[in-house]
Amino acid sequence: MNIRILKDRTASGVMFFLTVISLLLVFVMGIGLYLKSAPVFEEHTLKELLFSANWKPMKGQFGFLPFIMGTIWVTGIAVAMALPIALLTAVFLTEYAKSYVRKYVFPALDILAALPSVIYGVWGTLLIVPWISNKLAPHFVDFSTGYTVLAGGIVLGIMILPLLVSLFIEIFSSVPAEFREASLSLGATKWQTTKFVIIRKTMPGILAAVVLAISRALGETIAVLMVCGNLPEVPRSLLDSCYPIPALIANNYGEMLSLPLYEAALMFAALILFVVVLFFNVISRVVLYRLEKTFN
Amino acid sequence: MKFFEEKIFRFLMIVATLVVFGFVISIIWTIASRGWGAMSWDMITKLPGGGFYIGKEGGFLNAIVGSLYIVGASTILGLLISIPVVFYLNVYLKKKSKFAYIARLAYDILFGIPSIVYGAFGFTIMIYLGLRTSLAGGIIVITLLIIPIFIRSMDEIAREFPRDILDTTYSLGATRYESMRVVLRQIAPGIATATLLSVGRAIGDAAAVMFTAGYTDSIPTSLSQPAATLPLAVFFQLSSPVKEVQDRAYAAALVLTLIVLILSIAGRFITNRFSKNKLQ
Amino acid sequence: MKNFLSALQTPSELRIEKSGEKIPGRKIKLFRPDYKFIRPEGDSEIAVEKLNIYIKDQHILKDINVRIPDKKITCIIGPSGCGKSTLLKTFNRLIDNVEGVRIEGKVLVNGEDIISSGTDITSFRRKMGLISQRPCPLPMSIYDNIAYGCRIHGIRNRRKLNLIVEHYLCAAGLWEEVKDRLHTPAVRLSIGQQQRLCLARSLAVEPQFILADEATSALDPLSSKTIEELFVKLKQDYSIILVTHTLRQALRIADYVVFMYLGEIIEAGEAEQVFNHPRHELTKNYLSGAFS
Amino acid sequence: MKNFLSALQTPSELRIEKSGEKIPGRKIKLFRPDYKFIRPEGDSEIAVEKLNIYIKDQHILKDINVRIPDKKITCIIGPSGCGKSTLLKTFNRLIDNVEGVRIEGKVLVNGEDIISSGTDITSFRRKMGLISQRPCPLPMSIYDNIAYGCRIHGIRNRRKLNLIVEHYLCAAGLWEEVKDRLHTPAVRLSIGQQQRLCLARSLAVEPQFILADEATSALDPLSSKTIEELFVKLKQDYSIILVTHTLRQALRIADYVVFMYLGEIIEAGEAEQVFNHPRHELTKNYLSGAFS
Amino acid sequence: GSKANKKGGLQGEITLSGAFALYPLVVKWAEEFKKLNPNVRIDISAGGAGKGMTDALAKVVDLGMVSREVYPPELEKGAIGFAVAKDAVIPTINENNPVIKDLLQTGLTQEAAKKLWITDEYTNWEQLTGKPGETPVHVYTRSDACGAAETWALWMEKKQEDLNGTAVFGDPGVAMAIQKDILGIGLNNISYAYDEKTRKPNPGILVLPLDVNANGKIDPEELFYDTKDQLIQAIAEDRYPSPPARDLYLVSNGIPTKPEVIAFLKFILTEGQKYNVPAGYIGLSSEKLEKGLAQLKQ
Ligand SMILES: Nc1ncnc2c1ncn2[C@@H]1O[C@H](COP(=O)(O)OP(=O)(O)OP(=O)(O)O)[C@@H](O)[C@H]1O
Ligand SMILES: Nc1ncnc2c1ncn2[C@@H]1O[C@H](COP(=O)(O)OP(=O)(O)OP(=O)(O)O)[C@@H](O)[C@H]1O
Ligand SMILES: [Mg+2]
Ligand SMILES: [Mg+2]
Repeated sequence: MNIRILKDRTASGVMFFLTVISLLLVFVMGIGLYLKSAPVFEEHTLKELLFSANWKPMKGQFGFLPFIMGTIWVTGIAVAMALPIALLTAVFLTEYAKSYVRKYVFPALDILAALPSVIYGVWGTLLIVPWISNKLAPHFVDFSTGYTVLAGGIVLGIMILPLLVSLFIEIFSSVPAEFREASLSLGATKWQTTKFVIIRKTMPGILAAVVLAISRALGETIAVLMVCGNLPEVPRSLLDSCYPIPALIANNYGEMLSLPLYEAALMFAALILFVVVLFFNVISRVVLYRLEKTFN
Repeated sequence: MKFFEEKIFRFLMIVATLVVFGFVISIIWTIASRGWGAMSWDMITKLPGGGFYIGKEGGFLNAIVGSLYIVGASTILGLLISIPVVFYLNVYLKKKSKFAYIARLAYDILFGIPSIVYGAFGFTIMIYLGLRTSLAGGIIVITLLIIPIFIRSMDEIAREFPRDILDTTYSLGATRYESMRVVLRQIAPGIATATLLSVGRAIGDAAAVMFTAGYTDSIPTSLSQPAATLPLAVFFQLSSPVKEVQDRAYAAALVLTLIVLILSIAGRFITNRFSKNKLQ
Repeated sequence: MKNFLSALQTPSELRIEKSGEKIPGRKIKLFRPDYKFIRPEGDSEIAVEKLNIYIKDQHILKDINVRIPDKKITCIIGPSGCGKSTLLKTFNRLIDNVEGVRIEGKVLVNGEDIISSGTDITSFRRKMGLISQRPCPLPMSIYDNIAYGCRIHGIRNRRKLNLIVEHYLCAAGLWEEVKDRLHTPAVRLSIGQQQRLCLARSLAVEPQFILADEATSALDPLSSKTIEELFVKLKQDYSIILVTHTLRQALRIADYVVFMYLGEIIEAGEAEQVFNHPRHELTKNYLSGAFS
Repeated sequence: MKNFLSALQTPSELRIEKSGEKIPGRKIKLFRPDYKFIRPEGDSEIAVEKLNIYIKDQHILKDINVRIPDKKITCIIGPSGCGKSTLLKTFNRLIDNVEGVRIEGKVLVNGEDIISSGTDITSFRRKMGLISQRPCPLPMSIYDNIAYGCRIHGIRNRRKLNLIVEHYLCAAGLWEEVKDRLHTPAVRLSIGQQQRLCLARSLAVEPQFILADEATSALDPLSSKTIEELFVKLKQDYSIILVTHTLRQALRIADYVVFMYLGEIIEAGEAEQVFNHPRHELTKNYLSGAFS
Repeated sequence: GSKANKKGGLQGEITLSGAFALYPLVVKWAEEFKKLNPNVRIDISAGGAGKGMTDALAKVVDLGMVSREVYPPELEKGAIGFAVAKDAVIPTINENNPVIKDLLQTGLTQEAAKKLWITDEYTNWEQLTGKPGETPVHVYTRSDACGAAETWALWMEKKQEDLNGTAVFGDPGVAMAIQKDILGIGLNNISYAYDEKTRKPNPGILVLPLDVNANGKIDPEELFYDTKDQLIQAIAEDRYPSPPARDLYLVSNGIPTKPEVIAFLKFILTEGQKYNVPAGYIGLSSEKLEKGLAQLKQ
């Protein structure tokens, strides 16, 4: 056999191996989390764990509802805030902006992407929390400390912005210039070209990027826990405190991992998150599949 | 009407871009204004002295070096693992391959797992094997953490890769392995973006390294010694009661930001040179 | 040098022919009687004065001076790489989007300088219907490709759109081939079909000028002929600028010919004059080489 | 019907001509004397038996049976969308990459069935040098575009590569135009230049067959002629299959002609026979329509 | 044991990991210890109390740094805690609190604290002072699992998870919240309530005195919050109750056997104590020190 073919086969084998290995990580994680959280299962029913709001781990009461709701709220706000901003920014940078503008904005985005969560958290506590407490909340409620769902959502939104913008920019700029020329020649404005051609062409990519960003948001930890109030109660409004799952794990794991039952409960929280992410991804894929059918 | 729409959206876009820029400036200003005072040569050239944590002499060179070690090693490892995977998914497998479908799903899930869980996982395994916190542990866990980021963000970009180019290389008798070079050239900016995203996550993550790399005042001389990292330095010093130490946390954050800035500019510069041949 | 007049066919001759129907089973349906091309208003003349274009300090177009007459078919001919596409792109300002371009000089469309003036570029581009050299179907269905331009210009009525789509697909000789799969993605068409689709798409927005960059390069002779007939028909109302490599095509339908060479315009004039009595040595050589 | 024989020029006639040098200042440098085309070994014959191709349940190629002779120029003609490109893509198995394709039947290259057998597809594809209809420069410099194929086939010597690049760019008539900017990105070429680049790139890997899908569609007559001459020269050693819409080109250089229509092969035979005494009514009509 | 007496003769390696809260102090001890025993390597790595505990139990490290009580399940696994320093949690309020005068006179009883943090019975400041009026009270607690909140809860015989109120991240976070909210009441480690230099409470913050004997008013002997030094004195002398004062531990799995580890612990329990106060901690009372040394000898 030819040496080049051999190379190709070898490469194929190695790549396949790497892919499988990296895939295995998911299964190892999933099974590991399940095994680690087994002690909680043994003592409680799933229904109790998921739908009870009673969180007294030292007394053996584990109700995860507040955390699940907290996660959903914060993630929802973050995505609702970041998505339009990211889309508009990416469109501006790829379709409208001169190249020197890009030169300045790209490093800014990189910084945004690379700052440690702690910094976002600090920034949130120094700026966002007081703003909500002093400026925003008084319009709606008597008093709010500012450590709220909203603060968590805003900070988290800003954290996923760079991911979204970077991916969108890459995806948009992979659209051949010919498409733009074709549309512009017909007398379409730039925005129309973007709306009907570019976004349409890249729709699957955009959706996939959003899914990634949501996954990322679901798992983001430190920054959120510093600003969201961490109250294990189901939030009822944007100005309530909440307690997302990653914050729960991060807050307690370092201190409590030497207590088996507590650790199991935290691992169960991670398992919930795992399942939520899985569930969400599967759903989004079904939607994506439908969309792709209609778009292409 | 359409011009009205055009104007509105143009306006919104500029606002959005300014908002993003505003966030960056606001965050950097917050850090810089508090960290600049504590910034000095000592900070980045000295190890912490005995009284460093009550505001006395020393610097956080240990954290800088530790972070660079971990980020450097895990980025290289991550690239080595994820580029082949991305290539496999996009070139070797058919576009509608079931395996690729499942793989992408799996990476998305990994993407959503909080870093603390990676840390916990790594820690559990290390305890099981009787290993201490170490540089190696940190590198491995951070590598695992950023692999999904690498793979999925590169993959999203590679999927938009024009198929004509692949067909062309095949026509020339290239094996799939050999067309890798061409694919690489075309998606080079995408790799840069993915790398910067991953480096950002790697350099900024405190939770995963807390359990696996630990935090210590000395610079590790081997893979089996614990290592400090900048985000942990920030995290830890922020909680100090002493104002000087808190300010040093901001100084550490400032250093981190500068490192990122340098990496980003260098990365963009290199890929710009790489991608001048890119198809438009 | 041979006499080219013998090969020259006047457009009127062509108009009578119905070559498309000579092959049984491949009847090309012509225009729908109930939908007419809309006559653009006013003059449509392009005058280029001292146009110089540089891309990244390369001098691509050199001191171009030319007048494109109203309601005529103007063919631009010249060797590959001489700057024909660049010139067309300048006419509808798509050249602006090229990285590192520098434009000097004037392009007067109906007396207005489109380079310097703050013309509203969008509606201007619509007026200059450019059909680009490499066919590029938009990422949507065949139907939507045609309807796209109409929709962005405000036509939403479904019945009207149906009419337009059918009309222009017929005009481009594509209707029969695609009428059963109007709602499948346009990228699945063969290259020649794509080219005709792009032509139909450009016509559907009813431009004032038609700038066709080798609009028949991927077409077989019969389809080409359909397009040629279409152009001849359209020139009653539109000014048409055609870049073509098929000199016989130019010979058949051009009223006015521009010969470019290495970024310069060597000769421009009435088709008959240029083909039969070329003034410039280069033109002479080019034509004789090409027809030999 | 006219008599086409008068228009038919034998390749030998062409070989003597040096049309490229007739325009002063545009000397096309021909092959470098110190680098020869490499003669592929053995026979090279393609036989297609009962080939049927379906894409997403659409029947694209219908019961194709044809023999492509060795060391001849075979022209495939037919209206746009009839399946010519699909057939060429089947010959080098690029069709495999199309979503939802189903292939039935046999394609024998040198007696070996390439559809079913586990032939090593890579070196096989190299043997079938396909020049695709839409020119697609690789994202690298002009030089690297040509050198790419050689590099992957093991030629690393810098001097040798330089020689090859120059040789093939000359052969495709592009050398003069690009020799000063060999290291600029290939995407910046004009479409015609890109087309010639792709041709040169395909030749540079020294295939056994040349499958050219409208290799001159974006070229002016002179550049086309250079390519035609090249093909005529190459057919001493290679089997060449050419898809073309320019019937005159087929007339000039084809030894063997295949006429396709709506996915079927209507007629195939010696060029002279097909052009002058077409057996099938459809062919007759097509040719007469095309040449009118 | 015998080798330990020869100065500088000691060799080996001591590894520690655990709570960030103890890290600066242990680093200081290690530095001083190494001056006496230059051939001993000390590896300290921070990462959280639970991690220190787990590492110690898994014998991955010699000593775990733990900034909370050692829980029964951990004791069962063989954890032995050596108290090495003391710290205290105090209730903090804003100095511009509208009823500040009354508050400073009545103080905070254990009962009242329960009604604030546990049962939510108290929603007005006046319920504390017994005066008429309805000034709402904003109760703060810590959001991160931490020794401070745990100890505070322990004072009320509860766990941290039982504390109600707005949870804020970190000690500085609570201090900042109190500085900003004139109606707030929170809990802080003493270092965060007092300024290191002036030894007075931080600007904007006052310490709410504990009414230890629950007689409804602050007696002169219960008033020791003016300066940090006064308070430290009171804590060291156990005039301030414990909890909310708390011990910080170094934990090992079983009694340490490595001579260098024993020597290090001995050093901490003797000479080492003098570094506590400069580092922001409180020294242990001599009985506790005796007890620790006795534990070591077993
Ligand atoms: N991916 C695809 N899916 C569905 N139909 C396709 C696809 N590719 C090609 N076709 C159809 O198959 C037929 C033959 O296409 P092919 O590209 O082979 O035509 P062609 O003879 O090369 O035409 P042209 O001269 O215009 O290039 C066309 O009708 C085309 O619409
Ligand atoms: N973006 C660019 N950067 C640099 N040079 C360019 C660029 N685009 C075109 N050119 C050069 O400008 C010249 C004219 O290009 P143009 O596309 O106008 O040629 P053309 O006459 O249309 O040729 P063809 O018939 O091959 O399409 C060519 O030599 C080409 O290489
Ligand atoms: Mg062109
Ligand atoms: Mg084709």
